[in-house]
Amino acid sequence: MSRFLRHRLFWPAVILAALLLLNLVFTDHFFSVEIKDGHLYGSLVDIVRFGAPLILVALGMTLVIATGGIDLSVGSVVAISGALACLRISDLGDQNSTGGVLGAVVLALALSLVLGAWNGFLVAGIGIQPIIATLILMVAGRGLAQLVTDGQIITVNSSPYKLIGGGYWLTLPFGIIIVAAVLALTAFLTRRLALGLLIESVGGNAEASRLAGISARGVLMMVYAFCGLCAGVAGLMISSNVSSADGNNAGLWIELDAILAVVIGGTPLAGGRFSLSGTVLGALIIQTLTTTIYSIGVPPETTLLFKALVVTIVCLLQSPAFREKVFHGRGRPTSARPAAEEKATVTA
Amino acid sequence: MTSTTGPLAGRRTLPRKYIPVLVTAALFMAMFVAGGIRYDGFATGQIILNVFIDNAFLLVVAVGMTFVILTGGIDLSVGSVVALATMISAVLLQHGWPAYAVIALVLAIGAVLGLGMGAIIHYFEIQPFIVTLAGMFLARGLCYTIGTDSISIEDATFTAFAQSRIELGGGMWVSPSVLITAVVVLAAAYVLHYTRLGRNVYATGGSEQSALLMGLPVARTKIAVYTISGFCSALGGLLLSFYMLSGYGLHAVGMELDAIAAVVIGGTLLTGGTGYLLGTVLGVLVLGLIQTIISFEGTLSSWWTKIFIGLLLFAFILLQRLIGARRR
Amino acid sequence: GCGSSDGSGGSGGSGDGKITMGFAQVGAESGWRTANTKSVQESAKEAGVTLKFSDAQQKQENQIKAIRSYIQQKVDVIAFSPVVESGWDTVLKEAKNANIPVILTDRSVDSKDTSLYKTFLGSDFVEEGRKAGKWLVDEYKDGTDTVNVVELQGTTGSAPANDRKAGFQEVVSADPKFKIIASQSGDFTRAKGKEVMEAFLKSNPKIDVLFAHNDDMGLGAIEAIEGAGKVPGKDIKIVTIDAVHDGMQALADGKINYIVECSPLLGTQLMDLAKKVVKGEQVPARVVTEETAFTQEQAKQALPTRKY
Amino acid sequence: MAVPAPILRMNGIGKQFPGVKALDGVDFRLLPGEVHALMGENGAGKSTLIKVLTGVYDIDAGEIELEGRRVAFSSPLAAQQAGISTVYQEVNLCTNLSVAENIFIGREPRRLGRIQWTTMRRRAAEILARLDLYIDVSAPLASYSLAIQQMVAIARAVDVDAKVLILDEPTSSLDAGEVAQLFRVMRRLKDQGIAILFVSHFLDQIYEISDRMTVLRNGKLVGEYLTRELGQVDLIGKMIGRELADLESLEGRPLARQSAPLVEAADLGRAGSVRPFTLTIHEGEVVGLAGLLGSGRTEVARLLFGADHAGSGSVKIGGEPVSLRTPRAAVRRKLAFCSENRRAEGLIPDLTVRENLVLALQAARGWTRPIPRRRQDELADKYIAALNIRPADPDQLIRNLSGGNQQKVLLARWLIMEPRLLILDEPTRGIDVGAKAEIQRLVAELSDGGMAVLFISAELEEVLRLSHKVGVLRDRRLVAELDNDEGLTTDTLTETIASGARS
Ligand SMILES: Nc1ncnc2c1ncn2[C@@H]1O[C@H](COP(=O)(O)OP(=O)(O)OP(=O)(O)O)[C@@H](O)[C@H]1O
Ligand SMILES: Nc1ncnc2c1ncn2[C@@H]1O[C@H](COP(=O)(O)OP(=O)(O)OP(=O)(O)O)[C@@H](O)[C@H]1O
Ligand SMILES: [Mg+2]
Ligand SMILES: [Mg+2]
Repeated sequence: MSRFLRHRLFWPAVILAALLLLNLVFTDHFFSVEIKDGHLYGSLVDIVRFGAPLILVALGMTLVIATGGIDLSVGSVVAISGALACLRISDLGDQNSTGGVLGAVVLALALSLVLGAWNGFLVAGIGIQPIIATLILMVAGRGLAQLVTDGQIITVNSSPYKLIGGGYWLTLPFGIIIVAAVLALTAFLTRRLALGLLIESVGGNAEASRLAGISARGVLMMVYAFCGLCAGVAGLMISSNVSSADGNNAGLWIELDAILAVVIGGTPLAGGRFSLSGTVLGALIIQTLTTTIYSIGVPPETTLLFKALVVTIVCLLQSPAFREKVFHGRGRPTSARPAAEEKATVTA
Repeated sequence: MTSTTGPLAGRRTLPRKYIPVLVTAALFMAMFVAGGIRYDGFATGQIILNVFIDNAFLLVVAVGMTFVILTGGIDLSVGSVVALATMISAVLLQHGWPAYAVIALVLAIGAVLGLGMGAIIHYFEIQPFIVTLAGMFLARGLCYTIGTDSISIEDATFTAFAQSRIELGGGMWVSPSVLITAVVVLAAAYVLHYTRLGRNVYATGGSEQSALLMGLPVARTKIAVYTISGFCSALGGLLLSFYMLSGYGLHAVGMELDAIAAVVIGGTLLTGGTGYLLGTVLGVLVLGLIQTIISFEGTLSSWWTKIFIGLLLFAFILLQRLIGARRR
Repeated sequence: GCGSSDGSGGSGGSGDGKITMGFAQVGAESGWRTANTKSVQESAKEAGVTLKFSDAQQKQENQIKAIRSYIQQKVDVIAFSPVVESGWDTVLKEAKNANIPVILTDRSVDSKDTSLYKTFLGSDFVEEGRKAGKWLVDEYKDGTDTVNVVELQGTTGSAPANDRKAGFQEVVSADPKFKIIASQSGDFTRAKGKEVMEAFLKSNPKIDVLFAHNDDMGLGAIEAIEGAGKVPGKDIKIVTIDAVHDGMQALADGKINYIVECSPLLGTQLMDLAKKVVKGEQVPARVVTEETAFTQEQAKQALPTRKY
Repeated sequence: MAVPAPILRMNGIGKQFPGVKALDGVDFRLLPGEVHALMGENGAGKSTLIKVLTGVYDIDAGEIELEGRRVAFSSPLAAQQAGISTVYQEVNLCTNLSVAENIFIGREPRRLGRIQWTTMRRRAAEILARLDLYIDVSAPLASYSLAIQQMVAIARAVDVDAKVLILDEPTSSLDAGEVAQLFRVMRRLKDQGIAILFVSHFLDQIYEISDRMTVLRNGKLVGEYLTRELGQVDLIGKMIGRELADLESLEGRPLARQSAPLVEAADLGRAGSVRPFTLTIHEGEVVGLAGLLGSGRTEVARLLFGADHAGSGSVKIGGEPVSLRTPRAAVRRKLAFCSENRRAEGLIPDLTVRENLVLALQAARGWTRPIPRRRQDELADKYIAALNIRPADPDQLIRNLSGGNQQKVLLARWLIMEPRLLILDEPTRGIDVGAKAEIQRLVAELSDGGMAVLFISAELEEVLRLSHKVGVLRDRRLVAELDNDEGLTTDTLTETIASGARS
């Protein structure tokens, strides 16, 4: 039990639960999940469904942050990927042809991968600080997306494409299935295979890792490329959900939300240990927060105050130092290396 | 017996630590010259002064950010605090408050916000990113709560700040804001280089743990830098009010990124401990000059503008990196 | 206005009789805006005006910088769509001192000194909100039951969002049977519009009318409504603003009930005004763009000829 | 003899870390004008006691008195202000600042609040000169080797006006000359009535400098003794709780000259760091490197491993020319390099002992071929037992281990690689006597099994005991290569180092 209480994700989970309960007060049947037209339907489903792109982006971001980097360009990649796919599909003779849509999707994802690798190249190959390296693509990439869409919204009318972000499969929203698959893949690569160890090692101490024979370059390339790919998938999802590509606005500010999700999930921005489940939880908290704001009717002017409040509570509760100082008074052992000693003992 | 001075001493004669900043400065000049060759009416002193005039607020904000980044932290709240400062000024002036009282109050509010965030970051050991992000939401939220419309400032003092010109001779001029900014920059450079606070900032950024064990007042230093950053943001907000003569909740959206970018382009490491204020000044100038080049180019569509900014930034960083890096 | 004796206009190109115009656009934040930009660019080409264009990326300070640089470059006329109403006096004075006439497009500035600009060409956001409200009042003039309205606002704090909301409110609040039961920001985007609408649908069992500040949010909301198993345009009536092509299509398909037009195509009018202003001719202080509103029937007719 | 009143007294000190009781009812006192050695194995709790005393950690139990008054420092700053000056075990300086600043930061000479840089640099140079160190004090500390950093840390501590001076393993990478220099300074301070707490694993040094010692074992107090009354063997017995196996069993190493050359470096050099040198290492041979502080031993090792790019020269491994551009390439050729700077270049502090242990092996296998968990556990258990790593918990974060135990983990990281050439730069830094003997035996065993070793140590005895051949460096130049036969003693070696003569 106490082990459970001390788990790193205990407090974020509590916050999530509290937010959900808060909704119940304002919305009857908030927890009810029914099957409508053979689809799972309900507020909880919505949270996961709308949170899916954020989870994806945040998963990629987690790995980047674990290496001690950051990727600001994900929003632009989201926009580019959606724009390219929709452009290709709108050029198809038959927008409903599965093959054509598949081709467009593959093309968009390939481009996302390349864009991610480009970031990786700047960071690992040339040695530019990640925040600036990815800022370049953040700015230019938004321009590229607008170039692709010509600044307009490209609307498509394709049922196979619609499936990705707005469709259902075996009553489940397809987006959730994609997220589950990507999560499983990431977990497999990092936890079953040894990628996770190498990432954490590079993020923990890059020079020591180099001397231990790790090719930091390779790891970084891979991680940034993966992050690009995740953003690409998220971009497809977002654009498919509304059957249109909006180069101007798709993915705007998603990088901030993604980083926030990662940090709430307990991965330090300085790099090192990371937690995939924490990130998923973090993203769900953010999405639930958004939904809560809509459903309990916080006026748009105060939305941000509400967000500030919740984020503050989350991070205070999560901080061992805060809990100690407030709940136990002073006098418990504190450590020389702040904030890291106890909280990192259990890893997902 | 271990007198190994001889042949080694000569090896590190010229301060190699200044090389990145020098390279940045040289590249900036090169960019200016290139602009002068390409565009008519570009290669004038006033263009550089205009960059200062148009970016005075950003520079002040970036100065505060430099302190924070030097300790290895980050402050995402600056843009919102800037907006909040414009908003509070505008509203209070509208209610007939005297200008200088407003200025003092706004500066105090900024500093207190920074102080609060710094204290939370230090005492509760929470990552700066998340705390200042909450601060960003808070300040922006406060703006909207005050009002969603933009509010004009008609106060005489503010207008005077906004519209007076300080002639430098030869048809060149600067705004009072530039002078304020210059004072801020010089004061900050002095603090960083010649006071204990400044050196503690560098030490904390180099290694917080070591700084602690060396008996440095890490707590005070960390809280101080966020306070400074909050103060600078509020001052930046005032300068922005001078510049725009309006208060608006959507002012300075994303300015935190510009400020961080300016600091980092100036050669300061995001991990803390290395960098110079001069670098930050150059960083702001580079961003400003890119803007100027874009407007002189004048025919770029919206998206080509962005792509072009990206390309210029890329070229700049790449050259900076290739010329500046003679490490291992 | 132009051809001033101190030769300041010389290098700008007015010597060969060609007009140089500096146009400071807000940004490219929406399809509407891009269409606006295109219209200006194309009309400039047709009218033989040399256009210096800059994109401020939604930042007022960038717009001010751009205008400053136009002054520096000694263009013949400056046109811009202000990001916000306030805070233009300083730079406009500089333009005035440099003898460069200024035309405002799309929205006005709140400066007391109206001599700072020659004219203002654009739509009236408040009026658009009112038009939407009037349609609503009209539509329900027979009933007495409460009408539950939900509103999808534009980006919080942005001028169109503020004004459209105000205009709508003004008309609708006159009749107590209209109740705005939920109002959230959808950031003018389809994705957000859909997301917010889904939440509305879950937390409010009975929604009669949706008022969206632009077509895109309305289009997103339509998907949400369909997803909840309701029929947009019937179960929930929808009124939006803008009249972009996709919106008109939905209107013609019966999924939207009414669209208030807000036309981005003011390029031609702008060029005419610019020429007059540069020649020193008198122009009216306020030129309203030709705009209307569409019902479903009108949409079906208008759709085939619609450029945008 | 009348014992003066202790300046510092600690009673019943207890400190609990999650899962480890680091200190348990420890009493300790420090008299003015004495050098007091704190002794104990790796992980006995020495550093923890010091950190508890100086306010780095809160204490769980017990009390501290300074000059008869109860104190509880909330931070190292408070301890410093109360007159306790400390050099902590790992070099805790800011490598991004200049040497002068590292000595003076926090108490810079100022006028009207303005830091006097010139004065500061001048005084820093003077202070270092007193330790016989003549370096450019305006250069960033990072440009100097660990040993020099250690000297700077000492300089900082001894210059403070203090009543109590605490030195936690200050000599772990210093060689004889510097140690002598440090001892001179310590004696002077002691004569001024300053109380000095000294920690070291070099027993010779303890016996040379200390007046009294306190022995800890497993976080518990064993006892306090006058140095002259406790013999070495007894001391070791008290530290490890049993008799130590014969220390000198490695004497008389047979030369392995007839074996094939493994690594041949020809004119390998790098501008500004080492002059081109030629060195051949045979299979099964242990080559020692000797030289003064900053003579270039570490740089030779780094070049051989590809950690730095060589500017000139070539390397052959097994007769085949190779290009060692990265450590990765070197590891692929089955070279291994254990750096002297464990904190900056060795540890991944956030990872567990097990993960740190298998890191190099995993890197060599590539990320697609994870080491099965069972194999990891086997390896971890094996080396935890072999090197006596404590606590014996492979899932403990390595940052929570004591310095000596961290060092053992890093050594194990390379031992499991079964390399052909193992480069050890100060491998026994901070390791206690028992484990040191263990490691030396291991090295000898491995070399007998055919592995070549390049062994760098500030301790000449150790170099001599292990190596077949000793390379001597001076001013970044390999000046001599001496066979380790009967004629070679520490004295002849010191002489060669000093004179730079070629034999
Ligand atoms: N922050 C910490 N968290 C958990 N355990 C710790 C921590 N610091 C030290 N320990 C444990 O406390 C014990 C004492 O460590 P300490 O560093 O005091 O040993 P030491 O006597 O200095 O050893 P060495 O000679 O190797 O430096 C060790 O078992 C160590 O693992
Ligand atoms: N006396 C000195 N003067 C200037 N620089 C020095 C001096 N000593 C060392 N350095 C610097 O320290 C770095 C490390 O030197 P190196 O590691 O080769 O020395 P070493 O022989 O291993 O000695 P040790 O590790 O005992 O200090 C080099 O990069 C060199 O620049
Ligand atoms: Mg120790
Ligand atoms: Mg060395």
